[in-house]
Amino acid sequence: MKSSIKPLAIIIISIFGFLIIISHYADRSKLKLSAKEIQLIARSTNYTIDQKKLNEFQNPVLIDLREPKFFNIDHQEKAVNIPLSEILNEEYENLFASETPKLIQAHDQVKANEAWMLLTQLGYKNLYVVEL
Amino acid sequence: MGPVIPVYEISQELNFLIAFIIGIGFGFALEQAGFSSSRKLAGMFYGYDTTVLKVFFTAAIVAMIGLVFLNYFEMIDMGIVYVNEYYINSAIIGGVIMGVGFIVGGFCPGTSVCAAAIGKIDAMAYLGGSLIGIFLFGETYSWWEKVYNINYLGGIKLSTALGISDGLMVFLVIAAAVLMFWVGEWAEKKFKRPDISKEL
Amino acid sequence: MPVRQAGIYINKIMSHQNYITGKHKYMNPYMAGIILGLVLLLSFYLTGRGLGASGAMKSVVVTTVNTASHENAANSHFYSKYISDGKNPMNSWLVFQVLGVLVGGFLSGALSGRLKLKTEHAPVITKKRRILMAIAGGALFGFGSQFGRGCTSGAALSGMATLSLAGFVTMIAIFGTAYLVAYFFRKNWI
Amino acid sequence: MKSREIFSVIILAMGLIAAILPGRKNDSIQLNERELLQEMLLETNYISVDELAQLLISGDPSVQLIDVRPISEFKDPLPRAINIPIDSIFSENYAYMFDQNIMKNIIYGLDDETATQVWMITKQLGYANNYLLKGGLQAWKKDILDPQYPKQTASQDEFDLYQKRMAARQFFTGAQTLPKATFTPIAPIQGKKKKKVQGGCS
Repeated sequence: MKSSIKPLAIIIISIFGFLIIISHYADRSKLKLSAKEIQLIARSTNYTIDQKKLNEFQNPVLIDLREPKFFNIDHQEKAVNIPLSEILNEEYENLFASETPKLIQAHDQVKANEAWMLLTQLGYKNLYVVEL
Repeated sequence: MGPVIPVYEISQELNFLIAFIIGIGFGFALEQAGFSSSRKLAGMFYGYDTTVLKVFFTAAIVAMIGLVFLNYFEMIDMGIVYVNEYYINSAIIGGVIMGVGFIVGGFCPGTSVCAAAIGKIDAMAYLGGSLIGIFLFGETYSWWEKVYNINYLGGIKLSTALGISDGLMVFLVIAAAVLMFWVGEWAEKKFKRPDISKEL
Repeated sequence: MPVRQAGIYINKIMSHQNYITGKHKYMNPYMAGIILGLVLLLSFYLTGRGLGASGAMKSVVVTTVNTASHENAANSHFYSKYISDGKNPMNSWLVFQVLGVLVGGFLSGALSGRLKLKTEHAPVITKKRRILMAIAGGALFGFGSQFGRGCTSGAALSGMATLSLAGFVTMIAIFGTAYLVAYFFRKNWI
Repeated sequence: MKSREIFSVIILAMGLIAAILPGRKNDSIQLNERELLQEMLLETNYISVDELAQLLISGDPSVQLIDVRPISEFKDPLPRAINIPIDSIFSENYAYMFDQNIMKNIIYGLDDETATQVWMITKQLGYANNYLLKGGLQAWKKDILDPQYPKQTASQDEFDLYQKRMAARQFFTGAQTLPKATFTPIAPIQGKKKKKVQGGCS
């Protein structure tokens, strides 16, 4: 009996292992906060700041989430252009992870707020949304 | 992320096909373990054969550990996995009746299906009997309805009830099971019945 | 009796022939337990629910009652749960799973040479008594499984795997009672 | 060693690892960050006040407006809106409102901030049929209830839009002059929880 069991066990285990590996790589989420945690944080922090108070920050980075074509027509001095569709790109990771205050600006408030939520859930700190 | 079928909303037909395949695995494992023999099953209560104890607890432990690890590696959403709902009275009364049924009939529904598949006539009788039992319950349901539905605690976990983590609970269950395996093997020697064991 | 002759014929060709080893020994219980555990885990991973058996039998009963008298079934609080909005109770996950158990058990029996029509009982009791006891036990277990919302596989095994309190309680109730009353039924088994 | 002893040692070791592993919180997050970003970029997830006015005028019964302002600030809601304050979106009474597949939920607040938070949370939990009203109640008041007459130099489109907004304004302000007592938010419909698994022997 033993001889027939070994291949069977190997088949079952390998099918299972295959499933595990597939799902492991398919959707591993980098979101660090749960839905309830982000709700709490979003409620308790006041992340929206007025245009006039921009000067209160020391060496802020102004991040403009609009598409490049709008950015090129007109943008604020020293602003960095990171289109919303590219904010998860690796090249910006260092920027978001740095300690400097990061001020987010977008075409409309909805997009800026969403970007704040997403970046906060990824564990980045010192993010603010500029009120238009 | 698992569980695959509810999360990815897989079609009914594929769901049933998977049910069938899982059932084949279930039946195969039960039969190979010897659960198709009523005297082997009953042996557990007289100590001469503790296969049931070993298989039952090994299976539960493997699944338990597997679920803890799957959960840890974020491969399964334990919020979706079904946790049996606990109605204090009905679980205990039902369990007691099932216990008597187990020792009288020598099977439980799953093993009787498996035994009937290999031609055990007593298992077929048992299957017929359980249909009668379910019918009786259905017909007299109005008598039990109140007892059946009181003291509802919801899908509560033992670890939650004791206030410890799932992992620690799994460890405690394993420790208890290892102890039981040891007792089981000791009992098999003490209450040895070579005449029965040879027949099975 | 033709049935009896057919049975003898089947026994003649199927018994004492293991197509793998020529023996009919059971698997090592721990190994079988691991396989059963993996099947259970696979079931949780794929469907989010454990295994079960009595639910399929309930589907059979509900279907029978419904066919015999739809009105009766629709009025009963118990049956109406399973036939509301034109649902077919046979179209359930557990029914297909139990069909799989039949096939799986048969395959395993065939591979290990255990296909044989027989009634198992202790030498001191008669075959008729064993069959009657099996029916009585089945009826008790069927009744209890509905009362306790699941049998050994659905409530105790799957319930224990998810660490559910109901699973542990049901398991202790089943095996505890069985141990307590085992003495009175020892003649049936040893 | 006997096989049972080896087996016991192995399962005990596994159990020990399981006991030491930190338990993961069950947050039920369904989407990963890339999928979430995709949803954010999808324009069909948003609805403008003009589109909302159209929907309400056409009387689409599947539209469910959800006002996420705190109870203390809940006044002058949009027609047929129900109030689910952001702090109680996870409570038993309201959670199922977001996770259902019957109604089209349109989430709004006074401005974009709170509504966006709620919408992001429902999205990452994998709930379908939740939409965000752009601009919130402020935009609604400004554009629909008090539309500005366009400048003389404006294009034809802007005049058309103004026409439409004036028509909508008539519709909504006319409805609002009815006695207040007739306003009753519709009772929440129990949505089907699609992800709950049936189990055991039932």
